[in-house]
Amino acid sequence: MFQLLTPSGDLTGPSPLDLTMTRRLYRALVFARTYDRKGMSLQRQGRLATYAPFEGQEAAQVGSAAALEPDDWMVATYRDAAAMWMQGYPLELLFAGRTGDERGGSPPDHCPVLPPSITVGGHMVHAVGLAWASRLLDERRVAITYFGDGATSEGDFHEAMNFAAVFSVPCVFFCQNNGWAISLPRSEQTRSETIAQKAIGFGMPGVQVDGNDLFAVYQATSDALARARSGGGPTLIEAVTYRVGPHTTADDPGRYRDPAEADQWRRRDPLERVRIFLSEREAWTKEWQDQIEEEAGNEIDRAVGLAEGLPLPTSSEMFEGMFESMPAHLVNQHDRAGLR
Amino acid sequence: MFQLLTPSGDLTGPSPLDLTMTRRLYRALVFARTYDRKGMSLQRQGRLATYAPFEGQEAAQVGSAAALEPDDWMVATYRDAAAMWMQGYPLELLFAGRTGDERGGSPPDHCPVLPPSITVGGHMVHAVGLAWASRLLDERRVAITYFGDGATSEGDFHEAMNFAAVFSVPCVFFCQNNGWAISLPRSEQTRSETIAQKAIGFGMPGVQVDGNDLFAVYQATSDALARARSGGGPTLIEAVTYRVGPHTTADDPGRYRDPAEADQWRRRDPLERVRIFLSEREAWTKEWQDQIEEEAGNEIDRAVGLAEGLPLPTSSEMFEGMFESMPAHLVNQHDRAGLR
Amino acid sequence: MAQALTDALDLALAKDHTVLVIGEDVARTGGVFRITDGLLQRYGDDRVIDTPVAESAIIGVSLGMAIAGMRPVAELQFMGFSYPAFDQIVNHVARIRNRSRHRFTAAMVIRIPFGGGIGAAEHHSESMESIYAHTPGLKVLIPSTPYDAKGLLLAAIEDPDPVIFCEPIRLYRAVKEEVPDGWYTVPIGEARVERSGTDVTLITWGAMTKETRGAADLLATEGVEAEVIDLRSLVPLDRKTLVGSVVKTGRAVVVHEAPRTAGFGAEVAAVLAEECLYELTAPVERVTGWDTVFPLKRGEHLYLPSVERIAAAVRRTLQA
Amino acid sequence: MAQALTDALDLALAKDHTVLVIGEDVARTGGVFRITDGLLQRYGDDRVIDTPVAESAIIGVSLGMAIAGMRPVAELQFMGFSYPAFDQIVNHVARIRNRSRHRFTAAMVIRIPFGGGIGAAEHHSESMESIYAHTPGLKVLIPSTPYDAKGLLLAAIEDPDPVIFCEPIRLYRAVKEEVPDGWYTVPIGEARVERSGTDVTLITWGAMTKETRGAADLLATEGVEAEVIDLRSLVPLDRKTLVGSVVKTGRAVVVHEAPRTAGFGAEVAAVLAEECLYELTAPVERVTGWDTVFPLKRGEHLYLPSVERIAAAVRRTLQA
Ligand SMILES: Cc1ncc(C[n+]2csc(CCOP(=O)(O)OP(=O)(O)O)c2C)c(N)n1
Ligand SMILES: Cc1ncc(C[n+]2csc(CCOP(=O)(O)OP(=O)(O)O)c2C)c(N)n1
Ligand SMILES: [Mg+2]
Ligand SMILES: [Mg+2]
Repeated sequence: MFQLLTPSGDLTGPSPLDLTMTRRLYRALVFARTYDRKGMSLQRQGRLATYAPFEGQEAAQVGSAAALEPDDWMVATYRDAAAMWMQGYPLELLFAGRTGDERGGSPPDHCPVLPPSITVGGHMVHAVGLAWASRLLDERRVAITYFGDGATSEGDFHEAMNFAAVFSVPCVFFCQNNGWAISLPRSEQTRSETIAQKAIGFGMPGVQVDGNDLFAVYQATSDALARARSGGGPTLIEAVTYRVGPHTTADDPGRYRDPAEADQWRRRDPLERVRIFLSEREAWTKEWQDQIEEEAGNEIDRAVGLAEGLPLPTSSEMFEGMFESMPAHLVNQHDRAGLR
Repeated sequence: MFQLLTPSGDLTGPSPLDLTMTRRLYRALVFARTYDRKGMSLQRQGRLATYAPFEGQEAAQVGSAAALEPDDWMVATYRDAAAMWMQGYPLELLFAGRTGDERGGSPPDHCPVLPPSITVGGHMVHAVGLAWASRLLDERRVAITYFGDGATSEGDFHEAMNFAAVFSVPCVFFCQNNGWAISLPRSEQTRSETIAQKAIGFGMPGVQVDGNDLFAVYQATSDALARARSGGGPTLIEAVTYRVGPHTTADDPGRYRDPAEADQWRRRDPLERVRIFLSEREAWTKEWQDQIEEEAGNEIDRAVGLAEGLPLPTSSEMFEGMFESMPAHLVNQHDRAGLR
Repeated sequence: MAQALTDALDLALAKDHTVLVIGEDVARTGGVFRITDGLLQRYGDDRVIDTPVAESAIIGVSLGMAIAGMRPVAELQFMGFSYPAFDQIVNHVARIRNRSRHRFTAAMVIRIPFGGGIGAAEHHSESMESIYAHTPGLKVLIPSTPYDAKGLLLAAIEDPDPVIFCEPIRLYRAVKEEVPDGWYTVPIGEARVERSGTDVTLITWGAMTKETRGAADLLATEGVEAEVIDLRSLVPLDRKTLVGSVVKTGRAVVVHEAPRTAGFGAEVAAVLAEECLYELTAPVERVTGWDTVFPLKRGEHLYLPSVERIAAAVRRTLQA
Repeated sequence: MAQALTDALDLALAKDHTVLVIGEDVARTGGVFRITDGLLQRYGDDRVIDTPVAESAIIGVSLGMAIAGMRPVAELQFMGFSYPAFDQIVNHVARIRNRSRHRFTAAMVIRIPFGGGIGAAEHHSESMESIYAHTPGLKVLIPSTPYDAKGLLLAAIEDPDPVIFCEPIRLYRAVKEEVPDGWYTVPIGEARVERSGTDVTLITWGAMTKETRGAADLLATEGVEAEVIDLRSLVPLDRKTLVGSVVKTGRAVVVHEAPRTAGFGAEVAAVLAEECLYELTAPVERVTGWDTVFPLKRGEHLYLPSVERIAAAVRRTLQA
């Protein structure tokens, strides 16, 4: 398993990031965690619909997304808010989506990120199509798709990987192996030792990295992106990490796993090792930590305010959402809806 | 690639079959080829619906099926008549199916063979279920499923392989890589060097054999069956062979491949090498060849006669076919159908 | 209703060793809705099986098991996740009997929680029962009471043919009712008269039975006696009860949550237009979900037929 | 009709560099029915693409391309093989616009040869158009003449939303007709009056237009003037033409090849029962395929609606 930064903050290889960049990304990690905890607490207060926390997976998302060009396509899931935010998806829209509002799925024009996929496995083929189109349109854009260990059991994962390899499209398959598919442990999802080795069956390079290691994730993703951009085709990256929280706020991990397991992984926290790395280099102080936490808090509160400030959706939006121009039967139904 | 008998009939390893058994299977190969050529000519005369020939693949089907126990389940495709016949599927029903008669899909009770799958890829999961049930019911039956190189592109192949491995069911995945999925060559279906290596992604053993080598196919299948029967789980076998004829009688290979390719493969004919092997051991004579060809011809003509002798299906059979007992709406429709 | 379904599964597992429960998260967690809660502990992981996330395999493998003599009760977590298994359901589960002319059969049940109203995420509020009703070879059952839930599920498990068993999510915990202990079945293909009346017939199924009953009660306060029919079984359809009631009342309103166009309400209206046109004194109204994607939490109220919408339709029908 | 479809694709590929053709065996062999014949040679393998056998990927990848600005015309070889792609079609193609509130769209066409009558193998004779008509977010078109085939396909390719384009296999080579060269479109959502009459309205689409027309001609010899309407577009549905005709004739018979229960004929009957009940002087008959699996070659005649069956239904309607 590829690793550059140990849980205790020691480098085992050359860091791909200078100190400034490392500080920038540490700040992003703090943002991500603040966002995630806010999501959990808002849901508990009934202000969000079901929420799927990603605590423990921040480095996998931030490290990989940091390696992207601003116009690279991203197709991710319900658990990838940090990656989406890194690629320009507005915080307030991420929250809006979680309140149960379609408008949360509509990022600004410059943001090349699809709304999060709720179905498991079905979205990877879309990334393959985006990547393929980029080549047909002579763009240099790469498409990256995020998915979990569980998603690799779906037939669509297989078809997406195969099309990507056969047509050699610029696509990066980024799997966050967080150990669980709801209640099913990784070991019972597939008998293959690693998820990375699934690439072999497609004649595609596959690499397994420490998903809690910001540097390793950044490095592996940069390499895959470079290969894709230079016409080298797709790559499968398995980022080994862990979902320390519940599957969603509706889930009770106590039913299927030993709390000790999560504690184990808390000791491999993706933020802490970067903090140690920075502080050992006089690039981290408690003051700065307090400052960025406060900034994150304010920024996130602002976003929550905007999301909650959205007026209730109207039936016009519902009917107009279906087609570019409303066919007669929808106009008709819209009228009836008016009279309830 | 595992091989025991070269195209020129030389052994490169110990034969898994004694002479008597080899003669029996050679006879089966001749039967298979006679059946296949009959199928082509009958279709050309308009006596069968579309026909999918398997010339060139006889050893793959006969050699693998010969290794089965009589009660082992078989789930195969439209191109696997020889394998199905080996496992007890009546010739007349194989023909009946090809005339376009549902009764061809209804083998006798003792025959553990499902009707041929027309959809590509969807049937492998059924074999996994049959194998799983065999374990749950404490039977020692193994399920073998036949499919082509093209079928490995379907998501259902992936899901079937994964379930088989995860639940370690007694199932053998037998892929006849005949080089083509209609007009798409193997090389453009997947970038993996072999199909056998696709097993790696499932933590399953995979083996590539010369599909035109009766002995190698028999050996590899026997090994896989033995492992499955002893609780060792599933195996993927890639039998490398070639479809020397068209995809079906509706297909024109001239549109997509060089005839020279087929000629190449005719020189690697699966029957000829066994014939040489036998004759070098005084176990083959022209007389015997004529005799078994005649027997095959007669047996097959008899079967064709039976198939063509079937009265036209009635609407009662059509309506009764849907459920164990006909619900009111079908009774009603059946009555109307009566009055046309 | 949840408890009644659990009872049914428990009884079936206890009675018949060929019955097994299979699906995503059905064992350890007892399913997203806890319908299979406790069964793993009682019957072991050979018969209560957590699978990888692969709906097509869940159904296709269950079919293989059924062919070999098992009686799988497969769960798909939400109707929106039944689509990856659509090919297996339509091309194989529904057809193996006919393809093999009774030699191989699919005595299996596919349980699918369906319908909206709980503010769930996209794909979690689908009502596409009519696509299964349109598929030859399937039976389609939809209980709306705990009593029917248990009795129909046991009937489905006993049935020699495949059954799509749609469970209204909104009713899992909404309706409480004492159900008999022990094994009993509700006959497949018989509608239930939820409320009898003489002025108009309201035909519905699933969670909408609640709103429809509500509308009937509201209308009663206006002196309108509506007959409410809960179909319970879309295939086979109980035309006798359906047509009989409309012949009596002369007016019909069909209510369902699914999108309007080609929803099962169309079939009901078509049956009435065929079989009792002359008895109809008013156009057959359909109160349905709109031909839009089911909205997310904040917009659900814009989509779901309400007591008021149903009552309004009935009033139009009565004035016609 | 085959040639008209090829013309349309040729024109579209020539006119718009974002248009591409993708599917199984569409390039080298020009497709099972040769509809894409010659396009590979003319436009190259970047725009006429043979894919591996994986329907879900064909549709899902096409959607990705469409989101990025391409206009894929995907071919699924037979309707029975569209089911593995059902999840992509229903959960993603039909929904991306709404999910992203117009930020991402799916301007793409899914061509699906459908229907029986050519003695094909199992799964090759399906008519499940109503499952797509029931899916919010899709348009469903079905041409029955070469002129409409070309004009509707070009309209579908121009359309900013996803179109399920169902091609009646039986008509590919059956009907010959000169079609205009060059680009023209047939407006989506307008039915076509195949034959005008005053005594009864026959509503149909696809290959059944042929038998229905045949029945109308037969009935003419008996002095019955039937109006024959070819819907051409199931979604959006041309209610005006439909209802207008039935208001005129007072009688309606719907004809389709698909299974009866919850087929699109039910929607047509339901619309009539809603919008012109009082003008109906006879029950709305449905002449359809039965609720059985489509039979293999030797049994096809048992299933397909025939001129005689249609005529008999009309006579019943007239006697009613
Ligand atoms: C097609 C489909 N099937 C089932 C589900 C229900 N479901 C939601 S998340 C999930 C587990 C996914 O696990 P994984 O891919 O590892 O992602 P994670 O949740 O761990 O991030 C399941 C089964 C779904 N959303 N879509
Ligand atoms: C689901 C599905 N998609 C497409 C088809 C059409 N089709 C029939 S055979 C075939 C190629 C299959 O190739 P392969 O698996 O290699 O088997 P072979 O025909 O070579 O024996 C295709 C695409 C089908 N029958 N089923
Ligand atoms: Mg996971
Ligand atoms: Mg092949």
